Amino acid sequence: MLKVEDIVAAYGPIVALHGVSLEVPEGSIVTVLGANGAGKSTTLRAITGLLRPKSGTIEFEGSRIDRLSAEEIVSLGMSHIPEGRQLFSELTVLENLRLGAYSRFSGTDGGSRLAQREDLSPLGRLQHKLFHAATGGIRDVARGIRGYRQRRQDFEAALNQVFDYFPILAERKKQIAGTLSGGEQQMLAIGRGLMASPRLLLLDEPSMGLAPMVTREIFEIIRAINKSQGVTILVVEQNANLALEIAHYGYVLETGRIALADTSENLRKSEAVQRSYLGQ
Amino acid sequence: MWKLGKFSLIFLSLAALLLVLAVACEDEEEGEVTPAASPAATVTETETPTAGVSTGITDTEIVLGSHFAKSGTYGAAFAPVLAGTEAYFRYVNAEEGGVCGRQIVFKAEDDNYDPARAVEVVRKLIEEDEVFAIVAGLGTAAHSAVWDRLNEEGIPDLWIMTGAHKWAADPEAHPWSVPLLPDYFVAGSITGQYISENMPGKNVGVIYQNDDFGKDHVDGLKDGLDPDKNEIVAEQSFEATAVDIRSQVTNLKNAGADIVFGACIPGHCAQALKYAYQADWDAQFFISYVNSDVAMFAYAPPTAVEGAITLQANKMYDWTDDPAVAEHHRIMSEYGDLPAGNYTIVGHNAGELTVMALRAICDNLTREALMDAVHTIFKDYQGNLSLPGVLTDISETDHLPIEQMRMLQAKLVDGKGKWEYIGDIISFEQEE
Amino acid sequence: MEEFWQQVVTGIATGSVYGLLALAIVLIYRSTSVLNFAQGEMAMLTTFVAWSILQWGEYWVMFPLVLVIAAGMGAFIERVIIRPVEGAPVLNIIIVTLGMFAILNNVATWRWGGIPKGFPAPPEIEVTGIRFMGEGALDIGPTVVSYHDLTILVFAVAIMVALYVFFQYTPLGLAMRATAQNPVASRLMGIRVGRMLTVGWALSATVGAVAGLLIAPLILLQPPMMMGVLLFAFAAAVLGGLDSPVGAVVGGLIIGVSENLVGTYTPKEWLGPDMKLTVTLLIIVVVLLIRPTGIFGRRAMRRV
Amino acid sequence: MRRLSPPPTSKLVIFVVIAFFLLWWVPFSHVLPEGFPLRFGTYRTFQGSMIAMWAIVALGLNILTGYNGQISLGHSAFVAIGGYTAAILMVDYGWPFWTTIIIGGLIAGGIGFLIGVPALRLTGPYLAIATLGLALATPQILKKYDGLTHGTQGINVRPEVPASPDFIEDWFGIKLSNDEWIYFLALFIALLMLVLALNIVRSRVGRAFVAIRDSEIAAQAMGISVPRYKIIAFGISAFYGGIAGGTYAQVVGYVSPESFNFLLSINFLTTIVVGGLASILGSVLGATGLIVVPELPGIVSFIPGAGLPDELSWAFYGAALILVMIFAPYGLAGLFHRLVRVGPARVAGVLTPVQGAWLSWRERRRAPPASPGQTGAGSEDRSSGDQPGTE
Repeated sequence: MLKVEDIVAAYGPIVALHGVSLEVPEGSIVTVLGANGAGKSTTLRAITGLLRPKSGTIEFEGSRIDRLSAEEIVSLGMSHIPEGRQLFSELTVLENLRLGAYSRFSGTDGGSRLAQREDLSPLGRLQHKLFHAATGGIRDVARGIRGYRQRRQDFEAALNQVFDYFPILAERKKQIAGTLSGGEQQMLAIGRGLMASPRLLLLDEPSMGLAPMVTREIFEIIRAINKSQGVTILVVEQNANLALEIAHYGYVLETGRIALADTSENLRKSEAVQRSYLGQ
Repeated sequence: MWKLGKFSLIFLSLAALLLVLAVACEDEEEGEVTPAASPAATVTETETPTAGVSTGITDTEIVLGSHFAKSGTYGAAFAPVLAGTEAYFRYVNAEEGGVCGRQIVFKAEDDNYDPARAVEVVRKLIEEDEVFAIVAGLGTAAHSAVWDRLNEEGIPDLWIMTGAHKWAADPEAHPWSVPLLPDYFVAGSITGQYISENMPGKNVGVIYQNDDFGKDHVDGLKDGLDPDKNEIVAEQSFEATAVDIRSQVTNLKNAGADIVFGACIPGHCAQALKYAYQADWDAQFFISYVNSDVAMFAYAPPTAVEGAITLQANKMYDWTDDPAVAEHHRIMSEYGDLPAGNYTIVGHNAGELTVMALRAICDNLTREALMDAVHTIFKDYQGNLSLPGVLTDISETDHLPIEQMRMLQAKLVDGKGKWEYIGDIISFEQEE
Repeated sequence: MEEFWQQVVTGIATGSVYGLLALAIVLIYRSTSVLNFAQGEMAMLTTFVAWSILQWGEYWVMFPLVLVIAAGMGAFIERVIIRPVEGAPVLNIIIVTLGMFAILNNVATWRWGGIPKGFPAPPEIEVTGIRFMGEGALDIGPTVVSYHDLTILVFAVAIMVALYVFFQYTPLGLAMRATAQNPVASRLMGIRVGRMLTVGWALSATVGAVAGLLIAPLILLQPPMMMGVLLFAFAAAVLGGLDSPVGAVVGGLIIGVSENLVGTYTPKEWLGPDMKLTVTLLIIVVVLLIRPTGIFGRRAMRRV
Repeated sequence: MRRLSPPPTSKLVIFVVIAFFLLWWVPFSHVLPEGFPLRFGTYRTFQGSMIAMWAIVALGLNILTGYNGQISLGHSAFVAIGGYTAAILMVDYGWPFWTTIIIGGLIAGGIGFLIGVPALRLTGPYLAIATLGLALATPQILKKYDGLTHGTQGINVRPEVPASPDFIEDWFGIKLSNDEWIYFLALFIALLMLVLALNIVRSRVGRAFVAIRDSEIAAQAMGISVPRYKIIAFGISAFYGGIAGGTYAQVVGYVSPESFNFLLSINFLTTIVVGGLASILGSVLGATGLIVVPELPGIVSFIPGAGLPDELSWAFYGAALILVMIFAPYGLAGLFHRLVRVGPARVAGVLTPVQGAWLSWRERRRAPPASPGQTGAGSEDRSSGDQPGTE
């Protein structure tokens, strides 16, 4: 489903990824382990286009996405739940969830745009872009009127599902997100990610700053999401124990390079992993 | 805490050194290069009678300068004054072959109404462009910052384009400065006289802009009003940047004013007139002479302006039957950057008086001679563009050029507004 | 008492003028956290454009046309001038808006000249016997209110309500609020952050254009016309809370009314109308000391 | 996380730049032969004095805004206080000019301290507008209490401005003109204030200012009393404004309510941002730029076809502001720093300022957008690039 090949990424002069490759098969949970600063978050940022890789390719469901913008990439069916959650802390819980479903409302049509962009000449692409810009608003309105009821139903369904996973969010609907507890914020972040009904969910350190009990709860839910809905999940973690428990495959990232790649069972047995990440 | 470091000490000593160095250099060039470096030098220069020709005069040119607000926030409203003067000089150059066989070069520098910038540009005009005289400098604050300098250096400072009372108040201290606009104080005083003569017993309410324009007007009004005949029942001020002055108008109404004296510019005056009309308040409005323009009827509905009284010393630009005004229209359309208006007439007038004074001294083009001419030829002079009977009067002891004005009232003719004379010319009485 | 109500009513009329432009300021502040010093000049320029259109067109033909032009101008300014400094420190962007102030003011002077022009109020409309807009005034007990004042107040309140609904209940409004708060997370939601900023500027310019069209009949159309209004609009926006449309209008009304009351009821010898601006500003500062982010402003989150 | 770690512009560099400007502006540039490019007319003496005056304000405002992070749009008020104090004391009471400047500075500084207290509660745009209120109220107050301030007529200081003292004549045998004498006076004051500013920003106090700007919470954790230092910053800054006002009174020779309107405040802010925030060098460059830029259209007009209509000079100024902000986000000082860093040889030959600006622009376009939560990553390279930093 997702195929990352040999990407190099840098913040200005500082190279953070020296050619990372990984693969996420459809329906699986894949985890990327690594110490602080190993490049885990950078990998996710590169995948969702927040950071443009200097070289290498990224394919999502068979098409190249490494030259697209973040907005386009996420509307292809990928949700990125970033490090530190990045909630809209001054908005309410419900507003955060509405924003999660924004791509449904805005009708950002990433797919068609993507398909047409590749085969056009630069000039043609420019024309295409101008045409889009000029007609986008009108089309949005037209589509908005046509599909309103359908999308409304989709939205309600997604919302109910999120509330099923996280009943606490339903209770706190009207509360300002910044006032939630850490665990609730993480739940909201995941819930917000789910509102777009993604096929691929990218999770960045869901355990960060949470109590062990809460962390375990959240990981159970992640597993449930994968199982019951078939959402593919790529989770980046420092807590290797938990991550390997729920994941099918795992990668170990060290200073911007993939050091190990195997099934999670094998990784759990691997001495190197036990020594450095499982604390045994 | 703040100990002076090594570098700081070097700094200071170098600064001192520079001072010394500069002074030393000054010594060398004093004699040879600059004639205009110090006031003393300038004065000696003008005094040396090199065939009666002065700084700013060459065989082919007479260079005049002006400081003006051309761009900037408040600048543009008075641009027509400058356009009038420029157009007149161009006309003289083109159709009359200039003055004294020389072309007039008129350099107007933008000072943005800022006193500091005014000093800067006037210095530039004096020292770099070496102008013969400053003509039509605009803005009270801006000109206040430069007129002492002009008087110290003995540079004619003609036709100052603001009506502040101080320009003409002390001709001995400022012998080189002569204003041209009707003095705000004089205009206020004349209005006061008119009120006391024609409407005794009525209460006067005053609304004024909170600056020298407004305050000089109010002081003038108090000078002209006869306290036995009319009482001032309320004074209300507003800032030049005020958005809405209706609150102040309401206060005048509540104070029982029958007459409103408005020292305001068109925007605010129009607002006041409109509001009084809407509120059915039939007070008699007297508004400052800067409003005596047909444009007033476009700013407020003619029915609202009707009856308001203003005053004028110059002919108005829409009196195109008058040959002088018609000529002005021709000059503006052929040589001017802006269409004719009351302000361009003022500018034209300044140009015309300058040219007259220059023509009188062709054989002796010096600054002193120019001032002598200004002091002698404009004694009871009837200007082409002044109202008939309004005489310009300037002498060594009297720098107040305009001491007579005539009242105008807004009349409605076929639904259109029109300013018409009422009464006779009224003279400002210096001491009562 | 009659005098008091007169002053309050005139104050409300003036205050809605401030509130109208303050709404435009709030719109840009919400999307870019920038005080737009060119807001008044943008409104002034569109009003001049309106004046030119009025030379050959009807008022109600001109009105929507000018709004569209204004939106285009706002979007253009964001794209061409603001976009290159996006992400720069706020002070830098403020300086850019000051630069725009100079350019717009100067261009208007150069193109249309500095002599004031009269500008018409929206013409009269009658709906089911009730009269809206137009010239003339309405007697209301102690004082009169001109139809034009009512128009301004109605427009200010209507725009305020519309903006409130827009921000609170529409996806686009929500997306704009999100963008202002957290651009990165917004991108992860699929929100085109750049487009949101463009929309914010376009909207703001449109509201500003309405303000210009309605203010010009009151104070004449001329390049410096918005200077005074802008300063009071800033004060109104700050008093109400810079991110609140409701605050903008309420702030404007409070300033308008308190200005008049200060001018009328303080001792004339040492305060009075001469000092009404000063006292009003002092009141604003006192309010801010009690509520540092304005009356309706959200308490700023402290960034560590 | 915006740590300003690049090497501060060395004192030597600051000195060289300032010395250059001094030499450029001193009144004897007209000794140079006719037609020499840097030959200036004597009226530049006055401009030099104005630059000195502007530099003083800019130094003070930069301490407040650049180093301490508090925005003030009210500095015209402090300049007015200094200017009026000097003018009133000289004209009405006949005090010697130098005492009036110092007293003006002290009074303005005292009022600055007082205003610093309520300013503690306000931040960002709220502080900016509240201080703008101060600037708006000042002319009104000056007009209202005319018994003291002479009201709308203003005060003419020029007759009281001292002429070149005798000792110069005794020592060098020449007499400076008034303007030249005032120029050296203003320059001397400006240099004193510059040295003072350098020492302030490099002292413990200056470091506390910067720590508070970067993070109040972190500063508090380090044991810095945030309120105290914020008030001190306001006081110092206002003191600079007052001194500049006293200088203004001498240089321009006239003070009036209209001389100190709020536009002046806005220009002050522009000066420091265009010159370079948190940069002593930037304050001086900004002050120079402010005086010189309005003349550029005139200078350009010598080139045939490049002339700009006079009426558009303000638009030109606006465009210049915008371009500086786009191409040199850290101001002229940042640009200067970048050029110096690249190496004098390349500066002289290959790398023109335009190229430098282009490079900085391109670099910025490439960097990912900075965001509140992520400033560490995307903007790191920029802040180490041409940020002048604390010096």
